[in-house]
Amino acid sequence: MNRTLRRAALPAALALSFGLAACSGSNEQATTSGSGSSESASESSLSGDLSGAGASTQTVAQQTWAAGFQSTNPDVTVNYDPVGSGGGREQFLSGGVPFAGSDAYLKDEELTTAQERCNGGNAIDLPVYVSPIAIAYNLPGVADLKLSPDTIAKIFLGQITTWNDPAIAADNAGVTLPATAITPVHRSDDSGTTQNFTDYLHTAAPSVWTAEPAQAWPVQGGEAAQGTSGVIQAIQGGEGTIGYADESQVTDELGKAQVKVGDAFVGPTAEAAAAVVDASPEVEGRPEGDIAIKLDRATTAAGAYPVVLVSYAVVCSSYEDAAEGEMVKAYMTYITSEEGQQAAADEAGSAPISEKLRGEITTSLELIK
Amino acid sequence: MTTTTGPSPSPEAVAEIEQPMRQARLPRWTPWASLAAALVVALLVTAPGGRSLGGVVAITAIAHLVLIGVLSAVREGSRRAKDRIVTALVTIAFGLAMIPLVSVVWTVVGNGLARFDTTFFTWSMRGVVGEGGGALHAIWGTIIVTLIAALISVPVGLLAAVYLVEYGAGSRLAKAITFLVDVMTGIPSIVAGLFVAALFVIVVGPGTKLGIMGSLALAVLMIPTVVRSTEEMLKLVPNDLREAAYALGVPKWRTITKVVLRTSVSGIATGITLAIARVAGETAPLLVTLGITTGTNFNPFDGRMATLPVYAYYQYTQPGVPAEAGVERAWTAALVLIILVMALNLVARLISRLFAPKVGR
Amino acid sequence: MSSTQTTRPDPGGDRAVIETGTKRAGDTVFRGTATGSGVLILLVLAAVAAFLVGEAVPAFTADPAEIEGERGLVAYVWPLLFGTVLAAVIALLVATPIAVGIALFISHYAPRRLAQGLGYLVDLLAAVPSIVYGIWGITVLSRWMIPVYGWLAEQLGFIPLFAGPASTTGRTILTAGLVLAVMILPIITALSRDVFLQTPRLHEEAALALGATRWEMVKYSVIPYGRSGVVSAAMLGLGRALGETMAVALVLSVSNVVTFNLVSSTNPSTIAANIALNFPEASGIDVNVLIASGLALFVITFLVNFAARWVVQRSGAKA
Amino acid sequence: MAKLIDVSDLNIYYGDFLAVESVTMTIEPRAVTALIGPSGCGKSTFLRSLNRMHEVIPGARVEGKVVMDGQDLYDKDVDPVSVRQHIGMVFQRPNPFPTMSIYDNVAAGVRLNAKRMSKSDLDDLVESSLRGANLWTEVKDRLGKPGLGLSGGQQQRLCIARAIAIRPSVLLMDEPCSALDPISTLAIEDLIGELKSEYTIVIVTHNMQQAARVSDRTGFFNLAGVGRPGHLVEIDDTSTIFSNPSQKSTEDYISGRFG
Repeated sequence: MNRTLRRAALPAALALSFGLAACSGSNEQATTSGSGSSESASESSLSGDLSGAGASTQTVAQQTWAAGFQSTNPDVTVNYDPVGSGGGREQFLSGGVPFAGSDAYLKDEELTTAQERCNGGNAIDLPVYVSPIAIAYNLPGVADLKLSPDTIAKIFLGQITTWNDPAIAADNAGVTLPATAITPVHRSDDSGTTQNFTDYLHTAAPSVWTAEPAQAWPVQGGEAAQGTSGVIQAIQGGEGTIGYADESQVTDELGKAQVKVGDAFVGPTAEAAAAVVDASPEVEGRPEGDIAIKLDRATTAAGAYPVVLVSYAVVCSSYEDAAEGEMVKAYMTYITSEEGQQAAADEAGSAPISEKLRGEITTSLELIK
Repeated sequence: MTTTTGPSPSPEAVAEIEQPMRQARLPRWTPWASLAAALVVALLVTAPGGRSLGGVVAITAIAHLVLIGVLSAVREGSRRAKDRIVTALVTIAFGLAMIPLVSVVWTVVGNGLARFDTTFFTWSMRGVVGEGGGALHAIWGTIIVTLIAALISVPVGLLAAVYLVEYGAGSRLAKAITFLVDVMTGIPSIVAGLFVAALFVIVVGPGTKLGIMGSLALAVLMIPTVVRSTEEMLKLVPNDLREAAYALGVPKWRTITKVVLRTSVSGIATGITLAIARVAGETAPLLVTLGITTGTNFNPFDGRMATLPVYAYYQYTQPGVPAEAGVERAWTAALVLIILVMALNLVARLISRLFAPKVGR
Repeated sequence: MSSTQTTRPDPGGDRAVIETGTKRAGDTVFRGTATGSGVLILLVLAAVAAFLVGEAVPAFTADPAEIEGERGLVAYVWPLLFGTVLAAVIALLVATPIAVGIALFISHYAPRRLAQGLGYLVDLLAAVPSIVYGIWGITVLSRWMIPVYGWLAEQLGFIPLFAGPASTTGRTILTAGLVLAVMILPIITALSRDVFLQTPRLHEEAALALGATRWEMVKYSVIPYGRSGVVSAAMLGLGRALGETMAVALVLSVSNVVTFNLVSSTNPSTIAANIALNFPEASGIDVNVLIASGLALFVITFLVNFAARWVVQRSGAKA
Repeated sequence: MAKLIDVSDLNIYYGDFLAVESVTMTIEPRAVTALIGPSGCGKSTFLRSLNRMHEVIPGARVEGKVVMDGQDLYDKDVDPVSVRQHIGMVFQRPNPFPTMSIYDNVAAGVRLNAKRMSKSDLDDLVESSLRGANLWTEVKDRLGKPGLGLSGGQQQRLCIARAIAIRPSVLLMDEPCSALDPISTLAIEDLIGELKSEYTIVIVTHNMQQAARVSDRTGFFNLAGVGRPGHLVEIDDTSTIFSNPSQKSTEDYISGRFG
């Protein structure tokens, strides 16, 4: 370009580079200048970057845990990249990241490849994030809707098309149901929430829901929306719509259906979610320290809410770089601690894990060296 | 010199050609009157069925068109009628387009102002959960990534266009390049992102996410737009200017830089702004190549870098609890991105006015 | 008119002979860099094409069962391709006439001062990022369209285009097409306006001198001159509409089906949106399938560009 | 000082199409040589080959010799760019640079060639060039105004001033007045009369009266038929050409028998 432009660009570039250093976020300057939170008892010796990747369901929880962990360990930077369970596991197994988030525990062939990644040790699945999946609906005038598994399956298959259908009326005696059409809403993107919801429908209503559980919605038709916020947006947008999403994201003006368990109806509460996790057996034949839970969707335990999502943190039992190992261990201890789980419950709406589960996880964490 | 006499046209034909000087003309206020009448008609028609704004506007427009057309055809003849109808049509097209565009800006500004405060511009998201926090790290990210993308693609695009128009016109290589620039405009933005991401996974290692990757992905998207618009502008420079310069004994390369580029710089500046504007708003390629981080990072060669579109995307789709805090930040980030790109627009408009050929149209 | 005292620069007396010497360095260097950058574009493109084909090949060779939907690659990609073209065509059909209308309005009909301001407003709107159109689409436009779809389904239900139960959330392929139209409108308008403003005054005045009305002047001098510019502007807009990802992913209610129905909530997805939705969670063969669909999109966009450029060539270059 | 140009056996090609066939002539210094002939006879092509502008068109080439001051302009190590610094050219349509003021237009030749020149020298050069083009009195108080703001005739004189600013020794004019009104044409013709005392001038024109008024010698080009190469029929003093030309075809053209 001609001379004047070139002459003008030079000083601008210089000014830019000088100005840069002073312009990082004031909240960052606050922490780097050491005025961090005062209550950290011992000035932790940990420092460096700890980045993980994986399930997008854990994004907000991981951000909360990262903020909490960084306040007690100011020199550590924790990054979590929500690339999805598949991407997270892939990057973990190829050594890209020290820990991964995944909505499903590692398959057997993944465990074997993890052997040489984990410096001779093995990979460990830790259920750190439990979140009830609410069946949200937009039906003015109907407070707490009660649905049995078969009815839910028929609604999402489009076999029940109006709200005053006899199958629904049967579960909701004395409730006046309008004749508006039902629009089932599902996730258009692959997600762990869809995987767990279809798993529930397949186990609790096998005769009606024949499709295998999968991350992608197997059924044609109905409304599809992108991400949890998209589903919520779609349900709010239309009338007579019903869909599934993390309970924490469901806004107040939408109703949350109660699911039939045994012969009682249970709503999506934190306690009910923790109850079903405790009631579900562990998968046998897993490597030492690995806690993979076979969720019992057809449980009849009182007060257990079976439509729940369990997301795992996947770590190695031993790391080549000892400092990295120590950092992962400290971070996982914080995540599964009372304080960590409560922070996630407040910010991300997850259900804190039960004492029993925390005990098992702590013993597994001891193995990491 | 004998003038041969051909067959002379028939009197009717002559009468047809010679238009009478004085023609009946509708008064100047007719268009406004017909618009008012059309509005009344529309209100009457929609009265029973419950009035939806869209319905009223649509019927008013159609009624106005019919009214003005008929009136003009009767009084002024079909040529004037067509002219008035087209004038009405063009104005309606403009109005029609303004509705969604103004609504977009109105929504973004309306929602964006909620968090348009100093904390938003002085804080990043590091250690922030729920309320508060800001997007300073994303603002810096967008500026740096887009700037580097421009620094890569503008010179390459400009020089390639110069080659196509000045040096290689007609040669096989030039035809191949023009052909392939068309192909490049077709590259979907997400595929450009995938390409750069995969390239760096092979070259550097799995799961790498660097600022420079975002810039390269954006550059791949920018180059074709820059080449195409510059090529168009260079072709508009009349050839006698080049010949005038050559005739003054000016070598070809200096003619191009001092005369050709100098004359078309205003068009090129607009083209480059359009390219930057189009690319600054891209989300998909940055999502795949940069991901998101909560801290400020100025070094495009080390560590992740947040950018405004990706920041807005994640704040909107994964707002956390309560959702309002995240969604508000998303709208404000979108507003800031628009302001940033608008400022870019302004700068380029200044450059083009400064260097525009000094000739009134 | 002889000037009194004619001191004229003495013509070239002192330079004895024309300098001879090697070819000018400036030219070779400049020509070299220009050609170099042209070749660089070829290399970049070759790399992208190689990457696309390389990653897509496993998807072609994989047996149909592994690919999502268990009906093989073509059955997976075809509805996406159909959706992409349908959405882009809707966008183009809506945006181009309006864009030409606005461009003419700004360049020839609006009063001069107003034209300047409007031109700037249009350029500004070409700058609005796609994510904003996406969020606006889902929160504002789809709400507006709900009554329209209801009305269309009632009145014109017999036409397959508008048959069936209207979507209650307004998130249909038509809404996605309209969002795309709103997105590409500023681009086509900005470029068309520039081309219309470039019409040589001579042509316009020639038409006006024959007593043509403003519309006839536009028809006979401005449009023929600007036709190829408008086509290339539409082509640029179409390229962007075909490749748009985020806005469509947010706005469209997708399912893997081929239908012309514009008002129901079961719509074909587009390739770009499908990649954006599924790539984060995809791993293994799914990644190759998605990139194969990206290759398909790349080819279809190229064919469209090629056809448009062929039309421009055949319709004769500009005046 | 003006230079003699000796053209011997010059053939001009567009790719492999022979446009002008074996021209041999001498162009006298400090004199105006006019080239006339029907359109398509290659007189403009010939004019453009004198300052090697013909080669700007891709694929165009020339065979034969054009010797100026003992130096063959088509010698293989002669740089066409420096030839154009010695042989100025004015075009049919006035083409001042749109982005420049009157002053910048005249100084463009020098500035574009990156010759280091002090402000005062440049002012003098611009003034003397504008005076040389009989434009100084009309524009001396608005040198900052855009060049395109002038009238047609003034713009053409501006182009002439721009051409003589680089101190060429030859001035080529390709139908300089065909786009101008009679008064401006007269002004240009007077200017040519003054310029011929210092430059070798070659002018291509359709207007035979102009050729008669302005030139000392005239060359007549003709072509045997459509698509056939043009050739120089004869060249002689203007008075002889217009009174008793030696060739019949010149006689027919001069008397306008076949228009």
